[in-house]
Amino acid sequence: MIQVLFFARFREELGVESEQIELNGLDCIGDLLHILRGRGEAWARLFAEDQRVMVAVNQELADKNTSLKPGDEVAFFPPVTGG
Amino acid sequence: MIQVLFFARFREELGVESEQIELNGLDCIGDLLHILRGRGEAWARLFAEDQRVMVAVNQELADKNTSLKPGDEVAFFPPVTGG
Amino acid sequence: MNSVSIQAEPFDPNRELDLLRGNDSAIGAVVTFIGLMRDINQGDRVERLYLEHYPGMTERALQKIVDEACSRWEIQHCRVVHRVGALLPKDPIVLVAVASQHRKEAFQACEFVIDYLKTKAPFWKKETTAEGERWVDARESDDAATLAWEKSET
Amino acid sequence: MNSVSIQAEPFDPNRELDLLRGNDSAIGAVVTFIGLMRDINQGDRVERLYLEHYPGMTERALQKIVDEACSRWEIQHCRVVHRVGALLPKDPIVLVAVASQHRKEAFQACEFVIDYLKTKAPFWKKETTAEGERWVDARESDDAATLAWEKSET
Repeated sequence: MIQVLFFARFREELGVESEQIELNGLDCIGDLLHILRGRGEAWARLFAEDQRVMVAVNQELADKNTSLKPGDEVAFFPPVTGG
Repeated sequence: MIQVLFFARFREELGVESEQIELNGLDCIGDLLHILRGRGEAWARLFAEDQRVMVAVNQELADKNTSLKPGDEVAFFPPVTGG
Repeated sequence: MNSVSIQAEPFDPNRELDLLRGNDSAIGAVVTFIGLMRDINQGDRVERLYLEHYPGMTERALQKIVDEACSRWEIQHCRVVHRVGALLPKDPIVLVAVASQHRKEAFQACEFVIDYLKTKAPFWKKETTAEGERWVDARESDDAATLAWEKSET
Repeated sequence: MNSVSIQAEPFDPNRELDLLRGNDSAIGAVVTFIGLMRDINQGDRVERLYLEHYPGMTERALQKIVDEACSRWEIQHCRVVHRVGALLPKDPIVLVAVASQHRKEAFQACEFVIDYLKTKAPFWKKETTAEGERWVDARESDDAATLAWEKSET
């Protein structure tokens, strides 16, 4: 299992803040994105290839090639706008 | 007549803070420097060609080509060290 | 002393400077950046702002940026304070303060930290205009600033 | 509001920021430089410092530098405060604060003003060490910084 978090616009548009996902067959962030896109229209749109999506694994910025292991904390969010 | 001021190390080493000088034949700062160098050892040393001397005419930075006219306020000082 | 704070409360620039400097008499330069809430964004009047963040990761991301600044430049102290929650126009949002022996390093490190914070630290702004609420879009000019630092070596 | 002050008294950074910003809600960035007295110069411990200036010309020179910064960059306000007279280690000597809509302009204008101040404004430092008093020498690195701005356009 991994924990997956969604922030800001993603959390609002998907209506999900946090969930547990089975790691079965998911080697990296790219695999996880593939699963998420298959969940329906809002998911497919937000995580489309041409969308800017930021991702963190265990609170460090990551990318689609970052590998996953049980217990990881994964977070998806739109480009940041602090400062 | 022009008024000539000396600041910081120049004032201390020359022992002069301010003086009035006749403008007779002095067209520019270069001419004035020539006169000052002729006043003795300390003057010749401080205003030697290889020394860094800053000069202002009427409170604006100037150089040896800046022309002089009656009533001007001329100031000589070493490179500035504020900030 | 390097430190990072995320807080809902306003900060006091003088107090932050005191914290930064401590009793260090070798500091010759302090450069401070303060980012403030503007009352206009993309042509619309903004009434208020809500700043969301990712607790835990935000502190780590800021600390990492500060560490990288310290490895790139000879600086003595760096402090970052960022507010979260509800903000109003003219409110200070973020403070980055860098102390060093000489000024050039402090200017560069301070600009580096705020440039990186803008594209790497997990904060999101939601603003309220007369038409309602909207999430603020990231700026391309901020990506360009980060990219310029990544290409340069010191 | 642009303004320049030469004063023997200490300055309060918070008060200077308030003066700079006034009631302007379009400011997004404030960059501040504070120059402090270090207790070491050229390897010697410095006990105190005396700052001499050229009254009248100093104010004009600083105003001219501020005016040039305003013509080079889109900035909204600039304030310069410089102390004169007797100073002790850790005392703030100078403050340059620049407010603008966006941060890049504020960083550049602030660094420009302090770089120019260092080579063009008539101040002179005399320091007291264990061996007595001495006039501080100008730094070549300061000349280089001014020259770099003179060669650059923007």
